Amino acid sequence: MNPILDKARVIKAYRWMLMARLLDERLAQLYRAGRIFGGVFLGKGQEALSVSMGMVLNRQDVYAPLIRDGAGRLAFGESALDALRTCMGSPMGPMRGRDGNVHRGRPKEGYLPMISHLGASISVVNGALMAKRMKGEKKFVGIASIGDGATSTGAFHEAINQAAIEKLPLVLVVANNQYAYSTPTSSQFACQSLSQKAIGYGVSDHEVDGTSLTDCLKTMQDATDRARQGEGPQLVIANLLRLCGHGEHDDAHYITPELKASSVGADCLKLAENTLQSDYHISKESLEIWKEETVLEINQSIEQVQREGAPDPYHHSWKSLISRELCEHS
Amino acid sequence: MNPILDKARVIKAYRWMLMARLLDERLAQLYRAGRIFGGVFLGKGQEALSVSMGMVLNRQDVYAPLIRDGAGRLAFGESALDALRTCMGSPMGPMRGRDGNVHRGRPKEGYLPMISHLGASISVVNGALMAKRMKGEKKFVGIASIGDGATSTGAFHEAINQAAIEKLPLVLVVANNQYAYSTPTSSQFACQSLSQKAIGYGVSDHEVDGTSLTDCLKTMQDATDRARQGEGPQLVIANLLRLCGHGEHDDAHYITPELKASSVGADCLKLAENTLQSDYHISKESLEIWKEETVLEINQSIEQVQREGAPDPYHHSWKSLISRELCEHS
Amino acid sequence: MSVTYLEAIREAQAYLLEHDSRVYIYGQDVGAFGGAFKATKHLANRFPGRVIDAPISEDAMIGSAVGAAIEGMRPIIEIQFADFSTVGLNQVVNQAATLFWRTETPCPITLRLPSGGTSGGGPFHSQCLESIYAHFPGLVVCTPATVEDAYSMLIESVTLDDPVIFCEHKYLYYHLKAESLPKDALPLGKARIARAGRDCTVVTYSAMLHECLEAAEEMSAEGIELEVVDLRTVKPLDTDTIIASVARTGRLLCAAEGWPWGGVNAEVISRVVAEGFNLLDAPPQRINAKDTPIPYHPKLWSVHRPAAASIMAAVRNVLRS
Amino acid sequence: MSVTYLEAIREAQAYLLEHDSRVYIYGQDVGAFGGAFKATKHLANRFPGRVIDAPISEDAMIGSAVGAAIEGMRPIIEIQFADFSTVGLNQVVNQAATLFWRTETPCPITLRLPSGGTSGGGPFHSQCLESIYAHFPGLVVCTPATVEDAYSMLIESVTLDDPVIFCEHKYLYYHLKAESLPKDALPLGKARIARAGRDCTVVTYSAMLHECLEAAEEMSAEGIELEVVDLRTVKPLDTDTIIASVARTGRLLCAAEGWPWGGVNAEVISRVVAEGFNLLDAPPQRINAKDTPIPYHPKLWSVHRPAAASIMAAVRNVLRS
Ligand SMILES: Cc1ncc(C[n+]2csc(CCOP(=O)(O)OP(=O)(O)O)c2C)c(N)n1
Ligand SMILES: Cc1ncc(C[n+]2csc(CCOP(=O)(O)OP(=O)(O)O)c2C)c(N)n1
Ligand SMILES: [Mg+2]
Ligand SMILES: [Mg+2]
Repeated sequence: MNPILDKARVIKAYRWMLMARLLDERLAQLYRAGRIFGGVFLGKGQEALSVSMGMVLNRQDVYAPLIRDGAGRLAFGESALDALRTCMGSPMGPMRGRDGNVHRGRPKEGYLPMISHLGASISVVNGALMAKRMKGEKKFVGIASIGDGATSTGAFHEAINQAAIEKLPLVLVVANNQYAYSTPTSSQFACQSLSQKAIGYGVSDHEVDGTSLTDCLKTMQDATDRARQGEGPQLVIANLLRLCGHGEHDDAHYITPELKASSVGADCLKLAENTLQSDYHISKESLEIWKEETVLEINQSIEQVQREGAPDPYHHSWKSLISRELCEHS
Repeated sequence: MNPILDKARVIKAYRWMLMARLLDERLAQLYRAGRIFGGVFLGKGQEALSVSMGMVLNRQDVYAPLIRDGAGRLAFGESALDALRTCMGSPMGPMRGRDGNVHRGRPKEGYLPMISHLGASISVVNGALMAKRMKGEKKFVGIASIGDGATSTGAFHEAINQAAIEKLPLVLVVANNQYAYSTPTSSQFACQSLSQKAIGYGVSDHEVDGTSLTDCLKTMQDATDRARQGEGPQLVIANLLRLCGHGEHDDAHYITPELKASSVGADCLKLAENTLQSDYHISKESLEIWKEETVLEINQSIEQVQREGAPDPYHHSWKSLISRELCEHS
Repeated sequence: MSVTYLEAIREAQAYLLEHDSRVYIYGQDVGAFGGAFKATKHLANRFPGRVIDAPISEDAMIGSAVGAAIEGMRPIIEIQFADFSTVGLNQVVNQAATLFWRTETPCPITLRLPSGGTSGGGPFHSQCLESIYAHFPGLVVCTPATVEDAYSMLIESVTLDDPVIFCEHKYLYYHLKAESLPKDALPLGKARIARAGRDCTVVTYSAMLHECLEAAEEMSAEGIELEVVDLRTVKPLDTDTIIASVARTGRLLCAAEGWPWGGVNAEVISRVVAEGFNLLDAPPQRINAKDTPIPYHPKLWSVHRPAAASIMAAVRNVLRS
Repeated sequence: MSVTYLEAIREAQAYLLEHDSRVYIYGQDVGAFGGAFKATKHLANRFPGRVIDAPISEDAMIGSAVGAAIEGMRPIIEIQFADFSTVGLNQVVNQAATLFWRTETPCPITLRLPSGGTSGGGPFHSQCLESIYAHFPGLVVCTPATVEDAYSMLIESVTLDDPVIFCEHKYLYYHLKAESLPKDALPLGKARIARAGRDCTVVTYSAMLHECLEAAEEMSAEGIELEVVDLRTVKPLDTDTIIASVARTGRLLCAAEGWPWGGVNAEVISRVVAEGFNLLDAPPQRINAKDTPIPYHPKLWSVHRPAAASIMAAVRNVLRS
């Protein structure tokens, strides 16, 4: 069996998915309670794909997750605490209240903090990979995660082409969740499948059922393995459905019943639970216990974040440059 | 026989090619004599492809030529006089000395004036086509011309994708002249042929020998016919070689002897002359006479441009807006 | 009945679509969904085929608007947030803004940029880019501060034969209300005395107008009367109205939400000192956001942007010297 | 032996490549071809694998530089003409310029922008975009006017832990010569008194420095002595040096090749009036290019940009009042 599918790893993946889902639900609650500033964007329905990205990466790799990658972030090493700190604006989090919600990362650890401009992170991953090559590192990869809508950006095109020319170990993962905000894919591209874009860049392509954890794990492992071995960029297209609004302010009334009822509309978390029970002989009780443990950890994290308080604007360093002597007074 | 290949039309096409070539040669001379401000960019080796664009367009169509499209511009209706006026900065030309060399056009006549930023004209053509559709016009097309290098721009990607989504009658012609300035295609893209990009956008593709006038005429006719008939965007890739430097300041030493000796390295003008003689029974004498007539017209145009003088900066309207009352004094 | 700033923008677009067949709207999610802020709600339904969803391709969206304008249309482009216009900037400043000067062809496009900070907006959903666009030749840059101006200036923008950057402020969308839509309006390019006063001229625009008016009310209680000038358009700048006000007060503070280096405040001050130096009884001052990205946390954000309290402190500074 | 402004830029890059293994150069045609202006001639040969040809993808070029910087490299990105940086602007202002503030991670990238007008350059090969970049927080913006500064400021830029926009002026590339490369230099952020004088301070930078110096020479013959300040960096601005000069002369003219609305001149004037109002004996004035795209024909161009003659006229204006 593919080692990525061994029991311990699948359980690990499932538990991150669970954590991501429960964290999302809490964030939605906190949002409705007015406890979060700005928007909240959930990854519901995309956890299987997302977690697989985090699972196949190592410490020396580079990861640029996007808005719906709570699971991947956790699997790559982020704590629930950091996620909550960022959303709730704690001064102790990696963004120190300066940036929020999904715009978090720890760049020095290969975990890139997205900017909002779609597609803009891919070339940043490319650059990190070029640097690693120049520094003589070996067997590293970078994953950049985007949505179907981001494939329409010039930034996406320039970056995947750049990776192809430079034969970089980039794995570009497109979560085709059928919508960009309210816009269906028919208003976003006219090819039959996004995987048809690969040949025009001279890169390898993979297509995967984004609702199946085991399929996602296998495909992501295969794609990253190939990239690590020097086969150049890999384009992974995952078919799934966003099981929530674009953000928590959006009721997603525009998602068609046909799509919801179709195979992409399945809930990857439920499917993963089924698989765990049927193929890995995990008991219902274990699932319950994990859930309780996860809820506990999230609750403790929220309590801690609340104790951490808010950033103090009057003792804040308003400097945009490291070179403090070059900062203008403002 | 394909009507585009009837004798009168092929002769017409050839004569525009000849005019473009001779005009280019004069521009190069004028450049070396210091009579042209700024750079000079020639279309040598690309006349067959370029003229075919102009030949298949009608008055109600839209054309966005690029730097090497002297022939296409003439065939679309530009006079040698306007070309010279622009290069030499005449106040009587369409750009009135404000813009120069290849940056000319008459937008109200469907002839778009390129800006330098590569790829930026394609979406402008799209918009013109969207407008025509909204206005209820029928059977129109738009041609946008670009080089191999411009396929790396985000603007190219966004625009061809936009055309595909909107099913616009856009014919996007890529002159793959093997180099972008000094950069070979191997540093520009990693697919085997640029025509492989079509499927990823869901558009039709055509590949043509850019050194053959008759092939270019046939392919351009086919592509525009399809677009006119509502088959959506057409991507045309023409293989050829730039038979000059990027601009007249560039000796193009980097072009490899192999490429020069290969089939793409053939001179389309010479090949067209051969075809005219062998397949259309044009005599050497006729070719000579056409050449003389063309030289005469160019010389007369140059003389006229010289008589037109230079723009007068002190009687020039320095207004960036039509709404003069909203212009700031400067 | 009352109408919000956002509704005024929607009504202006409905009016334009109804009265001018050359007008269409193109932007992400503007169709059936009605736009991220609902500025085009119901319009796709009322005007079939004329309110069009765009792919996430700002460069192509704006480029296509130029092409349509050449063909005689009057496109309105909605950019989802002003911040994202940076990826379409080239088509604005090099294609649209140069077309008339280069070719005498009109380029009547209007770019709607939902601008400015809101609580929790963060670095990439809060930017004020009016000073960027105003620096380039060939654009008109609108910054309406009132419901009435949101309505009448948008109609006038789309009617204009030149490209317009329409910076509508998100902070005002829902909160700002008027009794009704205006019947007539000042023309584009004219500033407005939003409040008369004798002690200091405060030049401002967009959401900051309301912070300045609040500051003026508070200071009035102390007997200090501020004259508040609402620029309405930052390009062109109505220098005459500004200078006339400075002539009355002898003092000048400029208040803007944008970043401090260059921009509207610096331009206003440079004009006032060049043309009205002798009218000034004290050094003109300005207040801007801090020179950092816009922070996410409301506690940081409220200190990052100017607000009534910091504007009052800045006024006192002007009055003191 | 003499060295041109362009050669100084090439030598600085050679020095950096030789002394710092983290430095590499990435740009269109910079490799074997040596760059459109030959600023990297022979460098690809001397430093294999470290001078890399880029596709025509400014957004990806700059984005990748940020990624490499995160990994500890110090990329130099050559944009073929400053004008083309508009299509990569987003990665500069939103990715590079925000990284440190958001995450405390250094972003040591240097963007080389061949800037400014030359005869026949036209609207898209002549732009001065320093004021655009300076408006955004998080960037250092260099505008060297001399061969010595081109060399030393480029070395210091690449050595800096922050992103730098290096606006090198194409007009100076071949014409400006110095005896030799400098041994030491003023640090970034410090302006320089390029010429001492008592009658009027002229603040300028980049190619305009030489027009101002020419104007100063001519006016000196009439007994008018201009003090010319070369800003060197437009962000940060060395307000102290400027104000100290205005304190000596009592008068100020700002001269810049960029467009008139906002920008360097407006920023300098706003600071001088805010901090040194009482030092001024006359209204500070400024001279810029006209508010249109940059024209192609040399006859139009020479009137569009400020030059010694128009600078002299502007100085007389300042002296008259
Ligand atoms: C350049 C740019 N334009 C517009 C937006 C606004 N925006 C944020 S998310 C979004 C939809 C993204 O869709 P997709 O890429 O499919 O990702 P998903 O939300 O479906 O995961 C849009 C239009 C943006 N962030 N960046
Ligand atoms: C966005 C942008 N970047 C860089 C340039 C500078 N530039 C002008 S022409 C050129 C090469 C173009 O190559 P290609 O598209 O193949 O056209 P060709 O010159 O071969 O006809 C470059 C890099 C530009 N004009 N626009
Ligand atoms: Mg999506
Ligand atoms: Mg080419």
